[in-house]
Amino acid sequence: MARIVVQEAPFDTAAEIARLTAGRTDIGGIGLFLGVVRDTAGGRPIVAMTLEHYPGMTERALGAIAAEAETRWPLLGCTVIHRVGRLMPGDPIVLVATASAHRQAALDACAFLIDWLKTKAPFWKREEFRDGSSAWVAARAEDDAAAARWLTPRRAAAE
Amino acid sequence: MARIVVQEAPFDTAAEIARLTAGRTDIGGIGLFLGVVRDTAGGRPIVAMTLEHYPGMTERALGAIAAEAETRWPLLGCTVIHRVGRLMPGDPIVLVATASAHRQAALDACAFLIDWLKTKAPFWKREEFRDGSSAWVAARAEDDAAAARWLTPRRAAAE
Amino acid sequence: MKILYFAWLREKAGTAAEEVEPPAGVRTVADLIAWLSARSPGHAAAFADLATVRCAVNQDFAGPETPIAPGDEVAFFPPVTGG
Amino acid sequence: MKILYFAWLREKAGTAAEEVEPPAGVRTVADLIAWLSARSPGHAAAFADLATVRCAVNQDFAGPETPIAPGDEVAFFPPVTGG
Repeated sequence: MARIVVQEAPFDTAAEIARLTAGRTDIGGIGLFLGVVRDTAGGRPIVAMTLEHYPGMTERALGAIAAEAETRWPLLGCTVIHRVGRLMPGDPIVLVATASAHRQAALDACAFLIDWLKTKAPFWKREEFRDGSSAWVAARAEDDAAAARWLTPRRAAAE
Repeated sequence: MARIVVQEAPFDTAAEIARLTAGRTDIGGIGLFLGVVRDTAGGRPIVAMTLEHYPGMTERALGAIAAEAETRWPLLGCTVIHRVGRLMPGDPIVLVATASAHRQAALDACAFLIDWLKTKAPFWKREEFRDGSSAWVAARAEDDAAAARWLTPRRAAAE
Repeated sequence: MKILYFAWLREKAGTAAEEVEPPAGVRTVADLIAWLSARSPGHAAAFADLATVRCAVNQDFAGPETPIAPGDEVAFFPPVTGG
Repeated sequence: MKILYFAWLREKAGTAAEEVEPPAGVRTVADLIAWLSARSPGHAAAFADLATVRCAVNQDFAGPETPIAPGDEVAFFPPVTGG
Protein backbone atom coordinates (compact mmCIF):
# COMPACT_ATOMS: atom_id res chain seq x y z
CA MET A 1 0.00 0.00 0.00
CA ALA A 2 1.62 3.19 -1.17
CA ARG A 3 1.93 6.33 0.94
CA ILE A 4 0.52 9.25 -1.07
CA VAL A 5 0.69 12.81 0.26
CA VAL A 6 -0.17 16.17 -1.33
CA GLN A 7 0.75 19.08 0.91
CA GLU A 8 1.95 22.68 0.99
CA ALA A 9 4.48 22.07 3.75
CA PRO A 10 8.03 20.84 3.12
CA PHE A 11 8.60 17.11 3.58
CA ASP A 12 11.36 15.38 5.53
CA THR A 13 13.24 13.06 3.19
CA ALA A 14 15.12 11.26 5.97
CA ALA A 15 11.91 10.69 7.91
CA GLU A 16 10.27 9.30 4.76
CA ILE A 17 13.13 6.86 4.20
CA ALA A 18 12.96 5.83 7.85
CA ARG A 19 9.21 5.30 7.56
CA LEU A 20 9.66 3.15 4.44
CA THR A 21 12.18 0.88 6.14
CA ALA A 22 10.95 0.94 9.76
CA GLY A 23 11.10 -2.47 11.38
CA ARG A 24 11.95 -4.33 8.18
CA THR A 25 15.06 -6.21 7.17
CA ASP A 26 13.85 -7.63 3.85
CA ILE A 27 14.56 -4.46 1.87
CA GLY A 28 17.74 -4.56 -0.20
CA GLY A 29 17.46 -1.28 -2.07
CA ILE A 30 15.68 2.04 -2.01
CA GLY A 31 15.32 4.15 -5.13
CA LEU A 32 14.59 7.80 -4.56
CA PHE A 33 13.93 10.82 -6.71
CA LEU A 34 13.76 14.32 -5.36
CA GLY A 35 12.50 17.07 -7.64
CA VAL A 36 13.67 20.59 -6.88
CA VAL A 37 12.50 24.00 -8.15
CA ARG A 38 15.15 25.38 -10.52
CA ASP A 39 16.05 29.04 -10.79
CA THR A 40 15.58 29.23 -14.55
CA ALA A 41 12.91 28.23 -17.02
CA GLY A 42 13.76 28.18 -20.72
CA GLY A 43 16.79 30.33 -19.95
CA ARG A 44 14.79 32.96 -18.03
CA PRO A 45 15.44 33.42 -14.32
CA ILE A 46 12.41 32.64 -12.18
CA VAL A 47 11.75 33.93 -8.68
CA ALA A 48 8.98 31.54 -7.67
CA MET A 49 6.73 28.76 -8.89
CA THR A 50 3.14 28.12 -7.88
CA LEU A 51 1.67 24.66 -8.11
CA GLU A 52 -2.07 24.25 -8.58
CA HIS A 53 -3.71 20.84 -8.39
CA TYR A 54 -7.10 19.13 -8.54
CA PRO A 55 -7.85 18.09 -4.95
CA GLY A 56 -9.32 14.63 -4.85
CA MET A 57 -8.32 13.63 -8.36
CA THR A 58 -4.65 14.26 -7.54
CA GLU A 59 -4.56 11.73 -4.71
CA ARG A 60 -6.61 9.33 -6.83
CA ALA A 61 -4.24 9.67 -9.82
CA LEU A 62 -1.13 9.28 -7.65
CA GLY A 63 -2.67 6.23 -6.01
CA ALA A 64 -3.40 4.69 -9.40
CA ILE A 65 0.16 5.36 -10.61
CA ALA A 66 1.59 3.78 -7.45
CA ALA A 67 -0.76 0.80 -7.78
CA GLU A 68 0.45 0.32 -11.36
CA ALA A 69 4.07 0.34 -10.14
CA GLU A 70 3.17 -2.24 -7.51
CA THR A 71 1.78 -4.57 -10.17
CA ARG A 72 4.91 -4.18 -12.31
CA TRP A 73 7.62 -4.56 -9.64
CA PRO A 74 7.83 -6.50 -6.36
CA LEU A 75 7.82 -3.42 -4.16
CA LEU A 76 8.08 -3.57 -0.37
CA GLY A 77 7.18 0.09 -0.01
CA CYS A 78 6.33 3.14 -2.09
CA THR A 79 6.02 6.80 -1.14
CA VAL A 80 4.94 9.71 -3.34
CA ILE A 81 4.81 13.22 -1.84
CA HIS A 82 4.03 16.24 -3.98
CA ARG A 83 3.94 19.79 -2.77
CA VAL A 84 1.48 22.45 -3.94
CA GLY A 85 1.33 26.21 -3.45
CA ARG A 86 4.09 28.76 -3.90
CA LEU A 87 7.67 27.47 -3.92
CA MET A 88 11.05 29.13 -4.35
CA PRO A 89 14.10 28.02 -6.37
CA GLY A 90 15.91 25.35 -4.38
CA ASP A 91 12.72 24.13 -2.69
CA PRO A 92 12.00 20.40 -2.94
CA ILE A 93 8.78 19.86 -4.87
CA VAL A 94 8.32 16.10 -5.22
CA LEU A 95 9.63 12.97 -3.53
CA VAL A 96 9.30 9.48 -4.97
CA ALA A 97 10.76 6.60 -2.98
CA THR A 98 10.53 2.88 -3.65
CA ALA A 99 11.76 -0.09 -1.67
CA SER A 100 12.38 -3.59 -2.95
CA ALA A 101 14.45 -6.66 -2.17
CA HIS A 102 16.64 -5.86 -5.19
CA ARG A 103 18.00 -2.64 -6.58
CA GLN A 104 16.81 -2.95 -10.15
CA ALA A 105 13.15 -3.15 -9.16
CA ALA A 106 13.50 -0.18 -6.81
CA LEU A 107 15.30 1.98 -9.38
CA ASP A 108 13.04 1.08 -12.29
CA ALA A 109 9.88 1.64 -10.24
CA CYS A 110 11.20 5.01 -9.05
CA ALA A 111 11.90 6.15 -12.63
CA PHE A 112 8.51 4.86 -13.75
CA LEU A 113 6.67 6.70 -10.98
CA ILE A 114 8.18 10.10 -11.71
CA ASP A 115 7.73 9.66 -15.47
CA TRP A 116 4.06 8.73 -15.11
CA LEU A 117 3.43 11.34 -12.44
CA LYS A 118 4.70 14.01 -14.84
CA THR A 119 2.07 13.11 -17.44
CA LYS A 120 -0.84 11.60 -15.48
CA ALA A 121 -1.21 13.53 -12.22
CA PRO A 122 -3.23 16.78 -12.29
CA PHE A 123 -0.69 19.40 -11.25
CA TRP A 124 -0.02 22.66 -13.07
CA LYS A 125 2.95 24.97 -12.59
CA ARG A 126 2.95 28.73 -12.98
CA GLU A 127 6.34 30.41 -13.08
CA GLU A 128 6.97 33.97 -11.84
CA PHE A 129 9.72 35.93 -13.54
CA ARG A 130 11.88 38.73 -12.22
CA ASP A 131 9.96 41.40 -14.11
CA GLY A 132 6.74 40.49 -12.28
CA SER A 133 5.21 38.60 -15.19
CA SER A 134 4.20 34.98 -14.88
CA ALA A 135 3.26 32.13 -17.20
CA TRP A 136 1.81 28.66 -17.01
CA VAL A 137 4.36 26.00 -17.85
CA ALA A 138 3.62 24.16 -21.09
CA ALA A 139 3.67 20.37 -21.08
CA ARG A 140 6.83 18.94 -22.58
CA ALA A 141 6.94 16.43 -25.42
CA GLU A 142 9.95 14.85 -23.69
CA ASP A 143 7.78 14.04 -20.68
CA ASP A 144 5.24 12.30 -22.89
CA ALA A 145 8.04 10.34 -24.52
CA ALA A 146 9.52 9.40 -21.14
CA ALA A 147 6.14 8.17 -19.93
CA ALA A 148 5.43 6.31 -23.18
CA ARG A 149 8.55 4.14 -22.89
CA TRP A 150 6.89 2.36 -19.95
CA LEU A 151 3.97 1.20 -22.12
CA THR A 152 6.17 -1.71 -23.24
CA PRO A 153 8.11 -2.86 -20.20
CA ARG A 154 11.77 -3.11 -21.19
CA ARG A 155 13.18 -5.33 -18.52
CA ALA A 156 11.94 -8.06 -16.28
CA ALA A 157 10.93 -6.91 -12.82
CA ALA A 158 13.22 -9.13 -10.77
CA GLU A 159 16.98 -8.87 -10.83
CA MET B 1 34.05 16.73 -8.64
CA ALA B 2 32.45 13.74 -7.00
CA ARG B 3 32.37 13.12 -3.27
CA ILE B 4 33.71 9.61 -2.60
CA VAL B 5 33.74 8.15 0.90
CA VAL B 6 34.59 4.68 2.22
CA GLN B 7 33.92 4.34 5.94
CA GLU B 8 32.82 1.98 8.71
CA ALA B 9 30.47 4.48 10.31
CA PRO B 10 26.85 4.95 9.23
CA PHE B 11 26.19 7.85 6.87
CA ASP B 12 23.51 10.53 7.13
CA THR B 13 21.41 10.48 3.96
CA ALA B 14 19.68 13.80 4.67
CA ALA B 15 23.00 15.50 5.36
CA GLU B 16 24.38 14.12 2.10
CA ILE B 17 21.42 15.46 0.13
CA ALA B 18 21.81 18.83 1.87
CA ARG B 19 25.52 18.85 1.03
CA LEU B 20 24.78 18.07 -2.63
CA THR B 21 22.31 20.93 -2.96
CA ALA B 22 23.80 23.49 -0.53
CA GLY B 23 23.66 27.01 -1.90
CA ARG B 24 22.55 26.02 -5.38
CA THR B 25 19.31 26.62 -7.22
CA ASP B 26 20.26 25.15 -10.61
CA ILE B 27 19.50 21.56 -9.59
CA GLY B 28 16.18 20.21 -10.88
CA GLY B 29 16.43 16.60 -9.77
CA ILE B 30 18.32 14.31 -7.44
CA GLY B 31 18.51 10.59 -8.05
CA LEU B 32 19.40 8.48 -5.05
CA PHE B 33 20.00 4.83 -4.37
CA LEU B 34 20.36 3.42 -0.91
CA GLY B 35 21.55 -0.17 -0.55
CA VAL B 36 20.53 -1.98 2.62
CA VAL B 37 21.71 -5.27 4.16
CA ARG B 38 18.95 -7.87 3.73
CA ASP B 39 18.15 -10.54 6.28
CA THR B 40 18.36 -13.43 3.83
CA ALA B 41 20.83 -14.63 1.23
CA GLY B 42 19.71 -17.25 -1.25
CA GLY B 43 16.80 -18.08 1.04
CA ARG B 44 19.04 -18.55 4.12
CA PRO B 45 18.66 -16.13 7.05
CA ILE B 46 21.80 -14.11 7.71
CA VAL B 47 22.73 -12.48 11.00
CA ALA B 48 25.50 -10.19 9.75
CA MET B 49 27.57 -9.25 6.74
CA THR B 50 31.20 -8.18 6.72
CA LEU B 51 32.55 -6.03 3.93
CA GLU B 52 36.22 -6.20 3.06
CA HIS B 53 37.78 -3.78 0.59
CA TYR B 54 41.09 -2.80 -0.99
CA PRO B 55 42.06 0.49 0.64
CA GLY B 56 43.42 2.89 -1.92
CA MET B 57 42.14 1.04 -4.97
CA THR B 58 38.58 1.32 -3.70
CA GLU B 59 38.60 5.12 -3.61
CA ARG B 60 40.41 5.15 -6.94
CA ALA B 61 37.87 2.82 -8.57
CA LEU B 62 34.91 4.76 -7.16
CA GLY B 63 36.46 8.00 -8.37
CA ALA B 64 36.91 6.56 -11.85
CA ILE B 65 33.29 5.33 -11.93
CA ALA B 66 32.03 8.75 -10.85
CA ALA B 67 34.28 10.48 -13.41
CA GLU B 68 32.81 8.24 -16.10
CA ALA B 69 29.28 9.21 -15.02
CA GLU B 70 30.28 12.88 -15.16
CA THR B 71 31.41 12.49 -18.77
CA ARG B 72 28.17 10.77 -19.74
CA TRP B 73 25.63 13.04 -18.01
CA PRO B 74 25.59 16.76 -17.17
CA LEU B 75 25.84 16.25 -13.41
CA LEU B 76 25.83 19.12 -10.94
CA GLY B 77 26.85 16.86 -8.08
CA CYS B 78 27.67 13.24 -7.34
CA THR B 79 28.15 11.40 -4.04
CA VAL B 80 29.14 7.79 -3.48
CA ILE B 81 29.49 6.47 0.07
CA HIS B 82 30.22 2.82 0.76
CA ARG B 83 30.50 1.27 4.17
CA VAL B 84 32.94 -1.47 5.14
CA GLY B 85 33.24 -3.68 8.20
CA ARG B 86 30.53 -5.68 9.96
CA LEU B 87 26.93 -4.71 9.23
CA MET B 88 23.57 -6.07 10.41
CA PRO B 89 20.38 -6.67 8.42
CA GLY B 90 18.62 -3.35 7.95
CA ASP B 91 21.88 -1.37 8.00
CA PRO B 92 22.46 0.96 5.05
CA ILE B 93 25.53 -0.18 3.12
CA VAL B 94 25.85 2.14 0.12
CA LEU B 95 24.56 5.55 -0.93
CA VAL B 96 24.70 6.88 -4.48
CA ALA B 97 23.28 10.35 -5.11
CA THR B 98 23.36 12.40 -8.30
CA ALA B 99 22.17 15.91 -9.02
CA SER B 100 21.36 17.39 -12.42
CA ALA B 101 19.27 20.12 -13.97
CA HIS B 102 16.91 17.44 -15.29
CA ARG B 103 15.55 14.28 -13.79
CA GLN B 104 16.50 11.84 -16.54
CA ALA B 105 20.21 12.58 -16.27
CA ALA B 106 20.09 12.28 -12.49
CA LEU B 107 18.18 8.99 -12.54
CA ASP B 108 20.22 7.42 -15.33
CA ALA B 109 23.52 8.43 -13.74
CA CYS B 110 22.39 7.03 -10.39
CA ALA B 111 21.48 3.66 -11.95
CA PHE B 112 24.75 3.63 -13.89
CA LEU B 113 26.82 4.33 -10.77
CA ILE B 114 25.37 1.53 -8.70
CA ASP B 115 25.54 -0.94 -11.62
CA TRP B 116 29.20 -0.15 -12.28
CA LEU B 117 30.09 0.00 -8.60
CA LYS B 118 28.75 -3.55 -8.21
CA THR B 119 31.15 -4.90 -10.82
CA LYS B 120 34.14 -2.53 -10.77
CA ALA B 121 34.80 -1.49 -7.17
CA PRO B 122 36.91 -3.82 -5.00
CA PHE B 123 34.52 -4.80 -2.20
CA TRP B 124 33.81 -8.33 -1.01
CA LYS B 125 30.97 -9.48 1.20
CA ARG B 126 31.05 -12.32 3.68
CA GLU B 127 27.71 -13.44 5.07
CA GLU B 128 27.28 -14.93 8.53
CA PHE B 129 24.49 -17.45 9.00
CA ARG B 130 22.49 -18.35 12.09
CA ASP B 131 24.36 -21.61 12.62
CA GLY B 132 27.65 -19.75 13.00
CA SER B 133 28.93 -20.60 9.53
CA SER B 134 29.86 -17.93 7.03
CA ALA B 135 30.56 -17.71 3.32
CA TRP B 136 31.92 -15.24 0.80
CA VAL B 137 29.24 -13.96 -1.53
CA ALA B 138 29.70 -15.08 -5.13
CA ALA B 139 29.53 -12.49 -7.89
CA ARG B 140 26.23 -12.52 -9.74
CA ALA B 141 25.88 -12.86 -13.49
CA GLU B 142 22.94 -10.43 -13.28
CA ASP B 143 25.27 -7.74 -11.97
CA ASP B 144 27.62 -8.22 -14.92
CA ALA B 145 24.65 -7.99 -17.27
CA ALA B 146 23.37 -4.85 -15.55
CA ALA B 147 26.78 -3.21 -15.85
CA ALA B 148 27.22 -4.33 -19.46
CA ARG B 149 24.08 -2.55 -20.62
CA TRP B 150 25.87 0.76 -20.05
CA LEU B 151 28.61 -0.11 -22.55
CA THR B 152 26.30 1.11 -25.31
CA PRO B 153 24.54 4.21 -23.98
CA ARG B 154 20.85 3.81 -24.61
CA ARG B 155 19.56 7.33 -24.27
CA ALA B 156 20.90 10.79 -24.82
CA ALA B 157 22.21 12.47 -21.71
CA ALA B 158 20.03 15.56 -21.80
CA GLU B 159 16.31 15.51 -21.41
CA MET C 1 -23.56 18.95 -13.09
CA LYS C 2 -20.42 20.43 -11.53
CA ILE C 3 -17.85 21.96 -13.88
CA LEU C 4 -14.30 22.67 -12.67
CA TYR C 5 -11.59 24.68 -14.42
CA PHE C 6 -7.89 24.62 -13.61
CA ALA C 7 -4.80 26.67 -14.48
CA TRP C 8 -5.25 28.93 -17.50
CA LEU C 9 -8.65 27.47 -18.33
CA ARG C 10 -9.79 28.75 -14.93
CA GLU C 11 -8.34 32.16 -15.69
CA LYS C 12 -9.92 32.35 -19.15
CA ALA C 13 -13.31 30.99 -18.09
CA GLY C 14 -13.25 33.44 -15.18
CA THR C 15 -14.39 30.82 -12.69
CA ALA C 16 -12.95 27.83 -10.85
CA ALA C 17 -16.23 25.98 -10.50
CA GLU C 18 -19.82 26.31 -11.66
CA GLU C 19 -23.04 24.32 -11.44
CA VAL C 20 -24.75 23.89 -14.81
CA GLU C 21 -27.78 22.05 -16.15
CA PRO C 22 -27.12 21.36 -19.82
CA PRO C 23 -30.09 20.38 -22.00
CA ALA C 24 -30.81 16.72 -22.71
CA GLY C 25 -28.99 16.78 -26.05
CA VAL C 26 -25.64 17.35 -24.33
CA ARG C 27 -24.54 13.73 -23.94
CA THR C 28 -20.74 13.73 -24.29
CA VAL C 29 -17.74 15.78 -23.26
CA ALA C 30 -17.56 17.19 -26.81
CA ASP C 31 -21.24 18.23 -26.60
CA LEU C 32 -20.57 19.84 -23.21
CA ILE C 33 -17.59 21.83 -24.50
CA ALA C 34 -19.66 23.18 -27.38
CA TRP C 35 -22.49 24.12 -25.00
CA LEU C 36 -20.17 25.70 -22.37
CA SER C 37 -18.30 27.68 -25.06
CA ALA C 38 -21.52 29.61 -25.77
CA ARG C 39 -21.90 30.75 -22.15
CA SER C 40 -19.47 33.70 -22.31
CA PRO C 41 -16.54 35.09 -24.32
CA GLY C 42 -14.30 33.80 -21.50
CA HIS C 43 -15.63 30.28 -21.89
CA ALA C 44 -15.17 30.54 -25.66
CA ALA C 45 -11.56 31.62 -25.11
CA ALA C 46 -10.92 28.76 -22.67
CA PHE C 47 -12.05 26.22 -25.26
CA ALA C 48 -10.64 28.00 -28.33
CA ASP C 49 -7.75 25.55 -28.81
CA LEU C 50 -8.96 22.09 -27.91
CA ALA C 51 -5.52 20.59 -28.62
CA THR C 52 -4.41 22.06 -25.28
CA VAL C 53 -7.51 21.11 -23.28
CA ARG C 54 -7.75 17.96 -21.20
CA CYS C 55 -10.82 16.66 -19.39
CA ALA C 56 -11.69 14.43 -16.46
CA VAL C 57 -15.16 13.07 -15.71
CA ASN C 58 -15.65 12.12 -12.07
CA GLN C 59 -11.87 12.47 -11.58
CA ASP C 60 -10.92 10.02 -14.36
CA PHE C 61 -9.28 11.25 -17.55
CA ALA C 62 -11.89 11.44 -20.30
CA GLY C 63 -12.00 12.01 -24.05
CA PRO C 64 -14.44 13.91 -26.32
CA GLU C 65 -16.68 10.84 -26.67
CA THR C 66 -16.90 10.13 -22.94
CA PRO C 67 -20.59 10.21 -21.92
CA ILE C 68 -21.72 12.63 -19.23
CA ALA C 69 -24.77 12.59 -16.99
CA PRO C 70 -26.46 14.84 -14.44
CA GLY C 71 -24.57 14.78 -11.15
CA ASP C 72 -21.19 14.24 -12.83
CA GLU C 73 -18.13 16.28 -11.88
CA VAL C 74 -16.46 17.39 -15.13
CA ALA C 75 -13.08 19.15 -15.03
CA PHE C 76 -11.21 20.97 -17.78
CA PHE C 77 -7.51 21.77 -17.62
CA PRO C 78 -4.33 22.05 -19.70
CA PRO C 79 -1.90 19.12 -20.09
CA VAL C 80 -0.43 18.43 -16.66
CA THR C 81 2.97 19.80 -15.64
CA GLY C 82 3.71 18.44 -12.17
CA GLY C 83 6.73 16.59 -10.88
CA MET D 1 57.19 -6.52 -5.32
CA LYS D 2 54.21 -6.31 -2.98
CA ILE D 3 51.53 -8.99 -3.29
CA LEU D 4 48.08 -8.47 -1.70
CA TYR D 5 45.33 -11.05 -1.24
CA PHE D 6 41.69 -10.29 -0.47
CA ALA D 7 38.61 -12.23 0.65
CA TRP D 8 38.90 -16.00 0.21
CA LEU D 9 42.20 -15.71 -1.66
CA ARG D 10 43.61 -14.15 1.51
CA GLU D 11 42.21 -17.00 3.58
CA LYS D 12 43.55 -19.70 1.25
CA ALA D 13 46.96 -18.09 0.75
CA GLY D 14 47.19 -17.66 4.54
CA THR D 15 48.41 -14.09 4.23
CA ALA D 16 47.02 -10.64 3.41
CA ALA D 17 50.28 -9.22 2.08
CA GLU D 18 53.78 -10.42 1.28
CA GLU D 19 56.94 -8.99 -0.24
CA VAL D 20 58.39 -11.19 -2.97
CA GLU D 21 61.26 -11.03 -5.43
CA PRO D 22 60.32 -13.20 -8.38
CA PRO D 23 63.10 -14.22 -10.78
CA ALA D 24 63.69 -12.26 -14.00
CA GLY D 25 61.63 -14.69 -16.11
CA VAL D 26 58.45 -13.70 -14.28
CA ARG D 27 57.26 -10.92 -16.58
CA THR D 28 53.44 -11.05 -16.58
CA VAL D 29 50.57 -11.60 -14.16
CA ALA D 30 50.21 -15.15 -15.51
CA ASP D 31 53.91 -15.83 -14.87
CA LEU D 32 53.53 -14.43 -11.36
CA ILE D 33 50.54 -16.63 -10.58
CA ALA D 34 52.44 -19.73 -11.69
CA TRP D 35 55.44 -18.72 -9.58
CA LEU D 36 53.37 -17.81 -6.49
CA SER D 37 51.37 -21.07 -6.74
CA ALA D 38 54.57 -23.02 -6.03
CA ARG D 39 55.22 -21.16 -2.75
CA SER D 40 52.87 -23.22 -0.56
CA PRO D 41 49.86 -25.54 -0.72
CA GLY D 42 47.80 -22.54 0.41
CA HIS D 43 49.00 -20.47 -2.52
CA ALA D 44 48.29 -23.36 -4.85
CA ALA D 45 44.76 -23.60 -3.45
CA ALA D 46 44.21 -19.83 -3.83
CA PHE D 47 45.08 -20.04 -7.52
CA ALA D 48 43.51 -23.45 -8.22
CA ASP D 49 40.54 -22.04 -10.14
CA LEU D 50 41.69 -19.04 -12.13
CA ALA D 51 38.19 -18.43 -13.48
CA THR D 52 37.34 -16.95 -10.07
CA VAL D 53 40.55 -14.95 -9.59
CA ARG D 54 40.84 -11.28 -10.49
CA CYS D 55 43.97 -9.16 -10.41
CA ALA D 56 44.99 -5.52 -10.11
CA VAL D 57 48.46 -4.15 -10.84
CA ASN D 58 49.17 -0.87 -9.07
CA GLN D 59 45.45 -0.62 -8.24
CA ASP D 60 44.24 -0.95 -11.84
CA PHE D 61 42.42 -4.06 -13.01
CA ALA D 62 44.83 -6.30 -14.93
CA GLY D 63 44.71 -9.44 -17.06
CA PRO D 64 47.04 -12.45 -17.38
CA GLU D 65 49.15 -10.69 -20.02
CA THR D 66 49.61 -7.49 -18.01
CA PRO D 67 53.36 -6.92 -17.50
CA ILE D 68 54.74 -6.64 -13.98
CA ALA D 69 57.95 -5.07 -12.70
CA PRO D 70 59.88 -4.80 -9.44
CA GLY D 71 58.19 -2.30 -7.12
CA ASP D 72 54.70 -3.05 -8.41
CA GLU D 73 51.75 -3.65 -6.08
CA VAL D 74 49.91 -6.73 -7.37
CA ALA D 75 46.61 -7.74 -5.78
CA PHE D 76 44.62 -10.95 -6.20
CA PHE D 77 40.97 -11.25 -5.25
CA PRO D 78 37.67 -12.86 -6.25
CA PRO D 79 35.13 -11.08 -8.48
CA VAL D 80 33.87 -8.05 -6.56
CA THR D 81 30.58 -8.15 -4.65
CA GLY D 82 30.02 -4.67 -3.21
CA GLY D 83 27.04 -2.39 -3.48
